[in-house]
Amino acid sequence: METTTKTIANNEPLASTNGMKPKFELLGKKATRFGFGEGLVTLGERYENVVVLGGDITGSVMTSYFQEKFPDRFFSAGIMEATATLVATGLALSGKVPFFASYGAFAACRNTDMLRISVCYNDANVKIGGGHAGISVGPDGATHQVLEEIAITRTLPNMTLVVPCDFTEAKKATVAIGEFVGPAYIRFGRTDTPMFTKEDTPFELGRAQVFREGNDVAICACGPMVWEALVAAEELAKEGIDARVINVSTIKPLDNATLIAAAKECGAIVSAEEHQITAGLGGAIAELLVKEYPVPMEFVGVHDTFGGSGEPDELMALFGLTSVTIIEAAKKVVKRKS
Amino acid sequence: METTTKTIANNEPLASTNGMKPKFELLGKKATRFGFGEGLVTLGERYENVVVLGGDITGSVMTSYFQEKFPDRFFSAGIMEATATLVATGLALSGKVPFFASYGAFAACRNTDMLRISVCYNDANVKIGGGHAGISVGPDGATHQVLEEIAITRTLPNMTLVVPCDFTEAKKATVAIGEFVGPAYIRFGRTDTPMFTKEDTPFELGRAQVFREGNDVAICACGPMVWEALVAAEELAKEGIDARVINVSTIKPLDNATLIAAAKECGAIVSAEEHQITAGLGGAIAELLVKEYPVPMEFVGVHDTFGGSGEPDELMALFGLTSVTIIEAAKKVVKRKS
Amino acid sequence: MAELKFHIYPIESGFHGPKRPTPSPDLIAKYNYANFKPFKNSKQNSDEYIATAAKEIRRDIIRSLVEAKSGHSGGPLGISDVMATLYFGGVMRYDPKQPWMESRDRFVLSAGHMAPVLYATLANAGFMEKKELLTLRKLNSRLQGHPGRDMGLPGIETSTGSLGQGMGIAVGMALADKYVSKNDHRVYCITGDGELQEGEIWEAAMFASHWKLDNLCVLVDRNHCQIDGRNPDVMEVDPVADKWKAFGFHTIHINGHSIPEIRAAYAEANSVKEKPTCIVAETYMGHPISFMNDDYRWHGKPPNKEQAEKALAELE
Amino acid sequence: MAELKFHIYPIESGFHGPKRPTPSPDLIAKYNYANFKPFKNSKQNSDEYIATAAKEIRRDIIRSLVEAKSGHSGGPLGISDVMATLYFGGVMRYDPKQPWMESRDRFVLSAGHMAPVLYATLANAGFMEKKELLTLRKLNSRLQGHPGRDMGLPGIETSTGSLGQGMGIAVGMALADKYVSKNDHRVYCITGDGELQEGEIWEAAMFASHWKLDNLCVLVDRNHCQIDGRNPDVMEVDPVADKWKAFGFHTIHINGHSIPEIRAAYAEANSVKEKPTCIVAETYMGHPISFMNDDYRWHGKPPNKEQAEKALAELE
Ligand SMILES: Cc1ncc(C[n+]2csc(CCOP(=O)(O)OP(=O)(O)O)c2C)c(N)n1
Ligand SMILES: Cc1ncc(C[n+]2csc(CCOP(=O)(O)OP(=O)(O)O)c2C)c(N)n1
Ligand SMILES: [Mg+2]
Ligand SMILES: [Mg+2]
Repeated sequence: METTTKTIANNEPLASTNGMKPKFELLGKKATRFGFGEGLVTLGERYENVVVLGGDITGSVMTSYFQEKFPDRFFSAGIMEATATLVATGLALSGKVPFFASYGAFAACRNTDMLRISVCYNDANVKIGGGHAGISVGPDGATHQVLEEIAITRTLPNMTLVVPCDFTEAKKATVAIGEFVGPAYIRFGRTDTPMFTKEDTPFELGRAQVFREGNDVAICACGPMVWEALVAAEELAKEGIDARVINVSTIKPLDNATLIAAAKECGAIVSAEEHQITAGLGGAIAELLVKEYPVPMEFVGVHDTFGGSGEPDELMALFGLTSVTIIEAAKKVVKRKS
Repeated sequence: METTTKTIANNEPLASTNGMKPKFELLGKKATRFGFGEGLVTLGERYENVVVLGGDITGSVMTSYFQEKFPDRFFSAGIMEATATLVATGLALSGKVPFFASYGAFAACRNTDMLRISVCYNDANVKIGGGHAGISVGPDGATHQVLEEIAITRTLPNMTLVVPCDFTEAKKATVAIGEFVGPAYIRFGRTDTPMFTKEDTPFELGRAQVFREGNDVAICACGPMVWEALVAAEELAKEGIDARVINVSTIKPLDNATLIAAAKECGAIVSAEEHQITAGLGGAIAELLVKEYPVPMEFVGVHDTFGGSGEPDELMALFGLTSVTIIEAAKKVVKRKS
Repeated sequence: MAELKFHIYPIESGFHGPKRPTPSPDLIAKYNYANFKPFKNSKQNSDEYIATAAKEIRRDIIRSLVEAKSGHSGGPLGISDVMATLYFGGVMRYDPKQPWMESRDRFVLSAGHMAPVLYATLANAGFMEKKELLTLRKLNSRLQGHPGRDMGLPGIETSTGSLGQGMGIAVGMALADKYVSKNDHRVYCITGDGELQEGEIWEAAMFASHWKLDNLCVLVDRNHCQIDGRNPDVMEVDPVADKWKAFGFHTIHINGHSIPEIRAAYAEANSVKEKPTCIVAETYMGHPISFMNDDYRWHGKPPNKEQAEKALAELE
Repeated sequence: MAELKFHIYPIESGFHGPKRPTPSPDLIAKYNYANFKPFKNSKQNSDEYIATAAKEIRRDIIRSLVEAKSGHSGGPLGISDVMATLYFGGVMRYDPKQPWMESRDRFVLSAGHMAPVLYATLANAGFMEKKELLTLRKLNSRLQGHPGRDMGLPGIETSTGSLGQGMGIAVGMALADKYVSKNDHRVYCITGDGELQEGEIWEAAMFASHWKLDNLCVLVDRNHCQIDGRNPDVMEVDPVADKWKAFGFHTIHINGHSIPEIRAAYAEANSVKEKPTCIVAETYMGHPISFMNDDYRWHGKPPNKEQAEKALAELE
């Protein structure tokens, strides 16, 4: 049996930036879940052994796209996230490339033991889509707003974790984890969020991308917070603070080289994620910094509380998941530079 | 209805050390699980509404002690860790103080969604005992060696997380979380490990304790790694490195004051835990450091891999969970001080 | 020996801004919510009285959902007759003036997405002012999209919303009551039929029968629907009653829209000893709204303005 | 359309030091492991041949456990007749020379703690040298305390050890085979009876019957024991067969120590269409060792030297 050619980029040293200076503009709004749905269809078209398990919310996490096009390779798994994960493992151990998607609240927490033992310890080629991530789900409230699964999934050995920043990247990331061999988790959202990357915007599994140059502070963000970071950077520029914006779409394995370069060249870091500030993207970066190059850092995220009902925008504002908070954090951390 | 008097110590500023200079000596060896078992009996004797749920390994996680003394308040829950956690929630919401214990692999991972939603979001007064933690379980192998649950439990809002360093502290910690109101998780081990604290060694929920003075580097450890840290410190002293040893028995909430003081006064930190170096105790400290006082840090723990069968001592050596590794890390981090 | 006393109810640790949302006076007037008198709970109440309450619960579900602009219509409407019977047929013991009194029976809505029917029932029983229903799913409302104990709403015993968890909590409450407190409270739990696909239901069922929890009564909302379609198209759950029987439950199969049958089933459950009871209640999702009835596509949608008016007209 | 090809077997990503442990020559000589000839797998094999294999499996379980000084005796001994029939009665299709050949049947030991019987069976079938059994549970052995796929031992389809998970994996394999690969491999899975307390078993059962996985055959080791005691004292699982029936399985109840009954049950399972099969095999934990038989205290203990000698003598 052959091995696929695609593997994750090693963490080789890189130039501090990739030379690209994409100018981002708002291209519209579309939820990342649609990118996931479309990416699955692309995979389905390319590979006959890609299969999808439904978790009784196929129309919400957009596995319905795949179901419509490839009904023979779609399997409804009812409401049993733990077992869907195990069935996916069995499929993977039989040479299939199974995706299972549900709300991240249930696709990462209801099946944690299964992810740990059956998927990761087996190193089984299982792909999990964790939808409706973060508080931007809105009125469904705290039970459905998962803010802990970056911590959970990145702690598991053998796991790859991707959090795409917009619709277009979500599509690329979905195809990428499908073509990559090994356990992978992709996090996406329900609400329409800014679309700003294009087909030719660089994306590579395992690589953080510098989306904006700057040497005063590096804002390292994932998911919809990347757009907020870009907005914040423009505001900061007006006040003379030149912020680098890094899209950390792969959280595990972390692109150490790009992040260490940012620490060295900017001397201050802000993390921004729609997740607890505990043990998430910010935590991953903090671990790297103190090990390699300790600089001051501020964390934008949810501060160790549960969410609640409300409109997505209201909630994002209330929990401080906006460019406003990023700006404050950036100013604060710049002041802390010694 | 009244509220209990006991709550977690606030993170008020503290003197950098608590003035105590306990001289630790090896008092013997005994697994922390026995401390848990004895602590439960103490609670049972003190409070009629403390109840225990068994998870079909009562003789291993020592809930059998409680069962023998208080058979009417012990309830066998078979092998269903998720539901045992939910039943505990129902008991807590009815005014009982339920403990459920099993292997940490199953008491933190099989029931993660239940811990998140039913226990923590409910803020239910449920106590979870996660036994057989780390690779020191030995020959049972990777499935039973949990190295991820510090990350999982500390990320949950409302959760208190305690990792006692030895038998005696395990007993105190068990009583303490029983008398404290709110969700709590206590981690303990299966293998006999050094006993070195005494009845009068300071222990307080929410407080890290300085077990050895020193200003060249602070070794922050939990569980059986605290003893290894003390051993390492003696060795380091011979080479002129004066290491502070901090027993971080409460990992959530973290005793920020004691740890920041250590960063300021020692300028370098080593974390040591029988856990993945991802998102665990080291991660918690790293997050604090970059936010408050960035200094170089080294991580002693398991490096993002699964364990395996073997004798506990063999495994601890193979995975670098010994004083030897701590010494190396301490030397390395001291060199990194600027 | 002492009891370790601690504060259980009400809690208000939930996320919230400075104040609760308040519905506009116009809206309160529109639904005549200012002059509302709660229904009474009594075994003496006639079936008609309960049916009236059920109708009012359904109206309130429609009203709260159309104002929320999101939320679940189908399940809540389908289970309204059961809820009305539980709360107004003298089945459950409770006192809206002392919502946390020790001697109450407990209610757990394991199918947390059916929250609108729970809120509507609680309002009609006098646990809150009825106008609060109009704050459903709004920022900082006590009426969270799924029941949130953190908001401190009287009558909400536990947060639910992650399917399959409420049932285990109900079992724990029944265990506490029967073996530790040694009271005679009963615990009522409602699950969906799609929810039966979660293994925790069967774990909890096994636990309940092992511990002979005759103070526990589970009711399955057997509407044959879930989000993606009808159960057999998504994941077959039949034979439902056989499953519960094999898991040690006394099992009763009823028409979940017949108030006399619901009453009789709960009475029967009350008389069973040494076994928990499961009532399998055949219902229609969205019942009885003409354009919703038995249609799974109404699982998670609110009515729009027009649809709400039509539904309210049908509920005159 | 292409197939996304990837490397599945064997993997060796597991933790390991520079080399595998090797048993001492003395030990190998003691058990006469150097001159061992594997048993053959054939439908033509007599019941006696299979019984001989079962006895040798049991001897190997004892030998490996006494050398390991930790591990599970009870379950493995109890299920040896079933394992011998599966592997030597022509029930399962496999080739120890091509352990990963595409057309093999799959075996999943969901009750991962029964690993010693799996290793002993594989060794007796020729998947590995028999002396490797003496490395059970040692540092870097391919014979992990619970099956670890990361060690790359031929015949280990999946890691197990967290109860209730293997069954779902087996279901996934059966699904892959029936609907995607469209082959006719069969998937065999063994679970404990205590393991039935995990809800994932019932989720997987529901899934398997929904998808009509007639290529799946689950066998429950019905030894009425688990760690803390006999099942009814820890958590009642009866009526076991009724549960599987209610979850849509064709159910067969047999004496798990009768080789003819085991053979007949597997043959029957083979002929069932559109339904998965569950064989409830009544066994005794620790069977037939006089001082272990039907005693739950032998669930997780190895024999000491004396006990091992006694047991081996009984197995002459
Ligand atoms: C653990 C979990 N998985 C998935 C969901 C998403 N979800 C909410 S309701 C629902 C369908 C439930 O079906 P049923 O219990 O029959 O309720 P009904 O549709 O009849 O109201 C699903 C899948 C959830 N809330 N919890
Ligand atoms: C999820 C999980 N919980 C707990 C355990 C610990 N454990 C190992 S075997 C066992 C008892 C299993 O009983 P049964 O399935 O009847 O096997 P038998 O004792 O008969 O061999 C338990 C509780 C485990 N391995 N996995
Ligand atoms: Mg339904
Ligand atoms: Mg058994």
